[in-house]
Amino acid sequence: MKIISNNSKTDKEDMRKIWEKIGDYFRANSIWMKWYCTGCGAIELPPTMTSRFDMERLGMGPMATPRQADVLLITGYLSSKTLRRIIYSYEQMQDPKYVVGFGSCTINGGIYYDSYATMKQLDNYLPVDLYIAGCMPRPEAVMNGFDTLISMIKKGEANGWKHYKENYDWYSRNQLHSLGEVYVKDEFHE
Amino acid sequence: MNSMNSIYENLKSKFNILGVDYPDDMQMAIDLDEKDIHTVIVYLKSIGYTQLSMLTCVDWIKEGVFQLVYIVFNWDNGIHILVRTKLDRENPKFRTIVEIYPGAQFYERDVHEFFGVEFEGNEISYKNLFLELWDDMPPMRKDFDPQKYSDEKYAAREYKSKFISEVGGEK
Amino acid sequence: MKEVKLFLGPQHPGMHGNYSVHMYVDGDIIKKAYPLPGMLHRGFEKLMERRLWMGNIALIPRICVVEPDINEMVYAMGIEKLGNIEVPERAHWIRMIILELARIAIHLMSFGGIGGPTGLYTASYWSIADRDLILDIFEKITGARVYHMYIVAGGVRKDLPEGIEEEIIGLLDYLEKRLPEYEELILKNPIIHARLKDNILLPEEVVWELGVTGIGMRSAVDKEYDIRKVKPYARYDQVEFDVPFGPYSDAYTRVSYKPIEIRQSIRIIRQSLEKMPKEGPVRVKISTGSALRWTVPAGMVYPVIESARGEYGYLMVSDGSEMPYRIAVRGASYPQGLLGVEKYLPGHRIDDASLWMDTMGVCAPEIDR
Amino acid sequence: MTVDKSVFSPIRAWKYLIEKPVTIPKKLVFDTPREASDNYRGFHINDWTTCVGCGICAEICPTNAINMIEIDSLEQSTGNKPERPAIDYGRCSFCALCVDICTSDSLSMSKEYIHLSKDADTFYFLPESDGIHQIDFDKGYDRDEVSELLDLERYEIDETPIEGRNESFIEIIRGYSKEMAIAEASRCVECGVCTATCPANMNIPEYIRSVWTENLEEGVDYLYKTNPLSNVCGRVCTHTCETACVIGNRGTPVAIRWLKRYIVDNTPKEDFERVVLSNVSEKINGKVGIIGGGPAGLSCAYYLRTMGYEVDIYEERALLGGAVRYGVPEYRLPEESVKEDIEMIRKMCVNFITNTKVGRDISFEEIRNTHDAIFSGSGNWIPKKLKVINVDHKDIRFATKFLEESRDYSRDMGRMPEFEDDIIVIGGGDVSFDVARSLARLQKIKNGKINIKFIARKPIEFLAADQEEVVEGKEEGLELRLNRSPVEILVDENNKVYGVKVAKCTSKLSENGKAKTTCSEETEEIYAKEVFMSVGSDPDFEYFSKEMMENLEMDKNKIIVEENGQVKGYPWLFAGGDIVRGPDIITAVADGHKAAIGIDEYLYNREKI
Amino acid sequence: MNIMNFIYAFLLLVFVFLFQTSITGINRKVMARLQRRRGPKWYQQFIDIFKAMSKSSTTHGWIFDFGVIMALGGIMATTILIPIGPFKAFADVDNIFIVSYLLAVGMLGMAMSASGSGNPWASIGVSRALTNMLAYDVPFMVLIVSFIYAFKTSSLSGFAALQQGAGILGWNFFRFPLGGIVALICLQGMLGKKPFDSFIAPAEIASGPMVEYGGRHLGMLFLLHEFSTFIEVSIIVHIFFGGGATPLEFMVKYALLYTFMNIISGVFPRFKIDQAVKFYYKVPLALAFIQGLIIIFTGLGVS
Repeated sequence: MKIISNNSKTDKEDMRKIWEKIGDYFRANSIWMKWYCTGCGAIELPPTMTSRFDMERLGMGPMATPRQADVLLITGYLSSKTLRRIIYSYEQMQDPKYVVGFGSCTINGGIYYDSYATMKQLDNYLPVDLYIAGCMPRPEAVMNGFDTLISMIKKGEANGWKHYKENYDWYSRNQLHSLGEVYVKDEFHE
Repeated sequence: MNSMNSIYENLKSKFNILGVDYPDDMQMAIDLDEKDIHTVIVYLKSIGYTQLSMLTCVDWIKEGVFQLVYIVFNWDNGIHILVRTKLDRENPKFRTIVEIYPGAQFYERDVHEFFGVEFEGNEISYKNLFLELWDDMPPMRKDFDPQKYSDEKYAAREYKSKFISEVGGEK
Repeated sequence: MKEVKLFLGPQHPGMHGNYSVHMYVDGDIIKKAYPLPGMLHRGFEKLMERRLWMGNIALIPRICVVEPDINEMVYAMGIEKLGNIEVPERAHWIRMIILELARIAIHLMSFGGIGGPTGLYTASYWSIADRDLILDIFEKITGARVYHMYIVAGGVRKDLPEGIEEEIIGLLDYLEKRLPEYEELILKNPIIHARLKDNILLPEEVVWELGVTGIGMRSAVDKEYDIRKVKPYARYDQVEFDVPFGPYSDAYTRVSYKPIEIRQSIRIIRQSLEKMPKEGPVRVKISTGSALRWTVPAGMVYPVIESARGEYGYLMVSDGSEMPYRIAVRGASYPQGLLGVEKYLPGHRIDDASLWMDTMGVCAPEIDR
Repeated sequence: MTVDKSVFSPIRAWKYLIEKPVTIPKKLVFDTPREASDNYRGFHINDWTTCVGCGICAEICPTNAINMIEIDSLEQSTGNKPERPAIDYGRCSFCALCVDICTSDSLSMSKEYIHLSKDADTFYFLPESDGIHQIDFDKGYDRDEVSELLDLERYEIDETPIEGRNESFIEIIRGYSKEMAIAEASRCVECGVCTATCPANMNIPEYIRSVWTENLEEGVDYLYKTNPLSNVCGRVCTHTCETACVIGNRGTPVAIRWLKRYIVDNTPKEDFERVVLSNVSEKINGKVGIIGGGPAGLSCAYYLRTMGYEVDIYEERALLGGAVRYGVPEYRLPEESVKEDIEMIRKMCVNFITNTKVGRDISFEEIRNTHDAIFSGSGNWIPKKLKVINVDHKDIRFATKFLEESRDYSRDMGRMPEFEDDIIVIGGGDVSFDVARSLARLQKIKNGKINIKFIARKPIEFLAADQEEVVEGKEEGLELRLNRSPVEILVDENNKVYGVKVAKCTSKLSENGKAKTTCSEETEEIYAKEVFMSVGSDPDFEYFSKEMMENLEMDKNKIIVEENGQVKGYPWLFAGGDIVRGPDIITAVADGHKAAIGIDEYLYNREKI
Repeated sequence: MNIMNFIYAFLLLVFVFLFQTSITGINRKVMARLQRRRGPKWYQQFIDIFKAMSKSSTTHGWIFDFGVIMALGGIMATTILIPIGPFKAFADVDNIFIVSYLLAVGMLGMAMSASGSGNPWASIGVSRALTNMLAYDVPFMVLIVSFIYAFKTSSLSGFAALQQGAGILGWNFFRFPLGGIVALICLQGMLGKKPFDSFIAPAEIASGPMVEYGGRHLGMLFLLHEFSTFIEVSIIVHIFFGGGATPLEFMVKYALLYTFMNIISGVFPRFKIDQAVKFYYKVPLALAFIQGLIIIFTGLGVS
């Protein structure tokens, strides 16, 4: 049932040190997500978090601030305005950190492919560790996604944050191209 | 329908109404010259149309006009009146109705942002509300092509799926 | 004393959805507030001009994420009015069932959701789990949990599946049993009283000034101002239901109306299931030909319905072609979400800011579009 | 409202400490995720055996998520494109409009809803019947008649009422009214499958669109791009396009032929002429001779003229049109229509040299010497004969000759042909029905009653003729004697034909999709005073010299030519129409067009050398 | 005091950590039940803490770092003074005033650190936390002072010893019901549980003081929280529920009391900070005074 991409580095030798493995075990079993409803996929998060699907069984829970969060859920489309704030938030998060893209919009723009306000490919701006298909993904799919993310972290495959650091120039070039300026001008409208 | 006719007769006797349309049995649309808008709206408000449901704009690019649509609503008889007027598309300027309906403030800001219509007297409407660092013409105008803008700014994905190389090309 | 600037949102647990309010606070009191919408702006109105009349049904539910069905209904009503299309009788009743189920779902979510800003998480956990049962019913009827794309111009997309009536009744029975428990937990809770009573007032003048509709308006002006009553659509004129209204609108009244409305919705659904023709067509074609070439006669119309947050309407303009010429969305929470925040949030305490957003019914996606 | 607050009321919620949680067990989330509802819109599945690759799913998709992928292993065939939809789950919104509009009922959605990957490329997938992970899931959302997005039924076209139809040669179909034409045009989904099937590759979706948008001039322009006999083809085309039409997979195909006719009939004459003649070029240095003024020749002449060549058409008969004018009965194709088309070509300054049979009135060599290239579209005019006893009897009559006479009669250019009041027609194709139905009309006019027996080997569903013909023929009073194969023409002692002896046959569908007919020993005799035979015809190559006849490559009486109509071994000679492949007008038109392009190329290259 | 005391102290710390964290984990499951769900694994709290420790973290200046360490040090120092039933790491230093004082050092350290982060939400949270402390401390101290007056002892084990032997009814909670109620209300405030958690209120001030903590800093904060919870609950168990004749008895009482406080928290929303202060100064303070007057003037319940 669970399909993980074939080109992940399972066959590569596991280079992690033993304490890294232990750390990964803890990090895998206690994932705190950032409480940021970026798009419409967020409407399936309350059912996932609450009694019916009870995400806490996986050790996951929402966290109020980016500093405390481990995983950034991009729940659907990202307008350029949100993207600026997302980049801010992502950079505030503590390593190791993971990004999960929900639904069509994060992969190739989804239904808003011709919108002047939304971006199309999330992985141009942030390193994505896992995509979940659906528009929007059902809670079961979301739960399975988290489960997959957990096993990826355990195996040390969720290395998007390292990739972001190594390729920071590339990412920031893309960000600048699409956004003009990443800096959030909060006062502009007041 | 009868009550709407009487409203229409009433308005007609007082104002110069250019056209009327009944899109629905509880709705009436009247066309006015732009100089009459304020007096008509004030009058409508005084006879029970106390709610401004919406203010928006339609871009009739072929005629070269912007059509402003003020929708006022009377909760007691359930009738919506669409008050419409046309502005020159080249230099769209109009006076605000904030002093009549304070709720219009953000609708005017909205129309300014998406169509570029300026509302004199509503200074705050000159600031963008939804779009941050916008660098093109107001996007709801008909001659704005969102696909082009989007393609330039946000690249679409080029898939490298297996089947494309295996079974043939994408058409 | 110096004012401190605070961001309520977009990534703040007290903010529902991707919305932001900038607050300047002095101590705990908010001195100035500026709404910052647009984080969810997708340019719907533009996108709808670029898609077929039928193709838009994929787009419209997404305008308001928490309550998608109202969008489908308004859109369908607009096309029907422009094209003078008579909807089959059975379709009207099915639509009412769907709309009222959706109303229950969102009221349940926001009723329990009061647990978010006040800290009564148990209520939220319960209510969202119970809402999920409604989504299960939706899934059976429409084939999707959230974006149903079910109410289409000319009727509904598919007939009801067999045996769904019993399931709906079973669900309604369950909800009626559960509602008192919610009231015990929320409405009778002394601390909820302390937090909500006489707090976040909405006087009648403000209602008219902003153009607030829905529960906020009804609780303030003491009149039955509900679109379902004032200008009934579908078959709301053939069912009996009451709308709560009153002369004094504080946060508590507005929250306490939600279970009342849920009960009335349950009543409407029960009547609908009874009065609905048991068989018959559920859809008529809006135009000749294939969906690629469906056209709608030229015209301009403003269809409007009662959403959980008030008057919800589209200004729809057709030029007779296969795509809409212009659709403008009147989000029900536009007045309170923008001008309301700017003018009337100041004066409250920081503690009440997210409560303010919650009980006023501010839904970010329908403001941003 | 009674005041009701109590510290103890919320505490009642503690009862849930001992109640069972509502949480869905992990097993139903991870191991076997909950089954979705019966019409759940999950991932797509596509049945490749029924999918025709029309691409309508891509067309309706509001998210632009569907791309048609060319599949090398599939073959192009009638009504079938070698393409299959691939779906981009980076776009899809799971609205299922593609399922609702699927013309072949192949696309649907399964209950599968989980796909997770780090690799975005896996979200682009080519659905087959086994879903994205090759795991069997139940079918979820599927189209039903309520969610249907196509208009399956054809809009009624105005027809002459059945009563009295067989009393005259007045055209049966009266044509679409404006509303009906627009309604019918709106059924089209612009898939273009028809274009691939049409021998002339007409721009069918485009001209149907111009009907829908009420821009008929544009429609005329599209018609004349590939077919200068639009008036004729709007009436008597074999319309393989309609066989291919994807709407026909589940409903009745779009009335493409009648829409074409609608364009021609309803464009004001002066606009029509302006549009058509605007294509004509100035004459350039080059002259082409055309043998035979039939559809192939006319078409070739038209396109040569648009390219600027001078054209002479040599026609044996008094009027141009060939099969169009002498082979099709008036009730299907009124004289007016033919005239209009041909007049249009004449107005382009094409020389019509009528009453001139090549080989009799003028030699082939002479034409060869006075022209830079020759196109031959002389057609099939020699009747074929069945291999039955007494087939060479002098009284047996054949289709070509009779139709010619009858056509001349109906346009007041000849007298009524001779015929008996009790007739057998042997055939099975469209022409045989033309013969039978023309005879029926003549009988009705002459005698007031009809007595015609129609004999064919195959049952109705396998007849070569158009089903419409069969139905209308029956309505008009033909007596169909199907499943009978003639074995002998019965001739009495006075050497007079008195009937046909037939063997009873049965037909069934064989594996290759064609009808296979087997005939038994059992025979019966059908009596009549006269027998008409209409089983095809052969070309007449008298005008070629002996030497040429020997050198020409032939296959069953047909000349083998290059793709562009060039005859092998004779670069200056081009051929088309029935003498090359047949069997219908539109093929001939297409051949003429291709040959015109071929001639242009040939002359251009020759000049260069 | 010898080396053994320090070894005991260390073992005590380890034990307290394991015990309290497990209890927290189990209580998360209890809360989940109340919310009609299953909840996390019982050892989830350990994973959370270790996870936080294993992550990187950002510093916002030395006050930020130092405050956390100071708070943790203060709280740990307090913890080793707490008796577990009859077991004590250091004899005769379990004085309620020392405990309260050291506890305050911890709180202040955290306040300092949070303010050092410079985030306005944190500042608001800190000011709320301190206000909250002030609110519950007044009635609680009134109560404690009158108890000290009545029992002539100020050590926790002393309070506990006095109640033992008289059965359940001998507990101060039943002998001084008004005081018992005040103590529970104050405990709820000390633990920062609803309805008195407005200083962390996520929906209002985004977790308040914790807003800028992440990674290791957050891990230390979690540890701090576990230890201070232990101290606060233990004080109440010792003073009002008779401590424990055996460590096991103490632990059972402790677990039950903590769970009780937790499920109360599960069904109530939170007060605004001004409402909380008003509430403390109205109901519990009045009750505490009445209880104090009863003790001082009638001696009822002192026996």
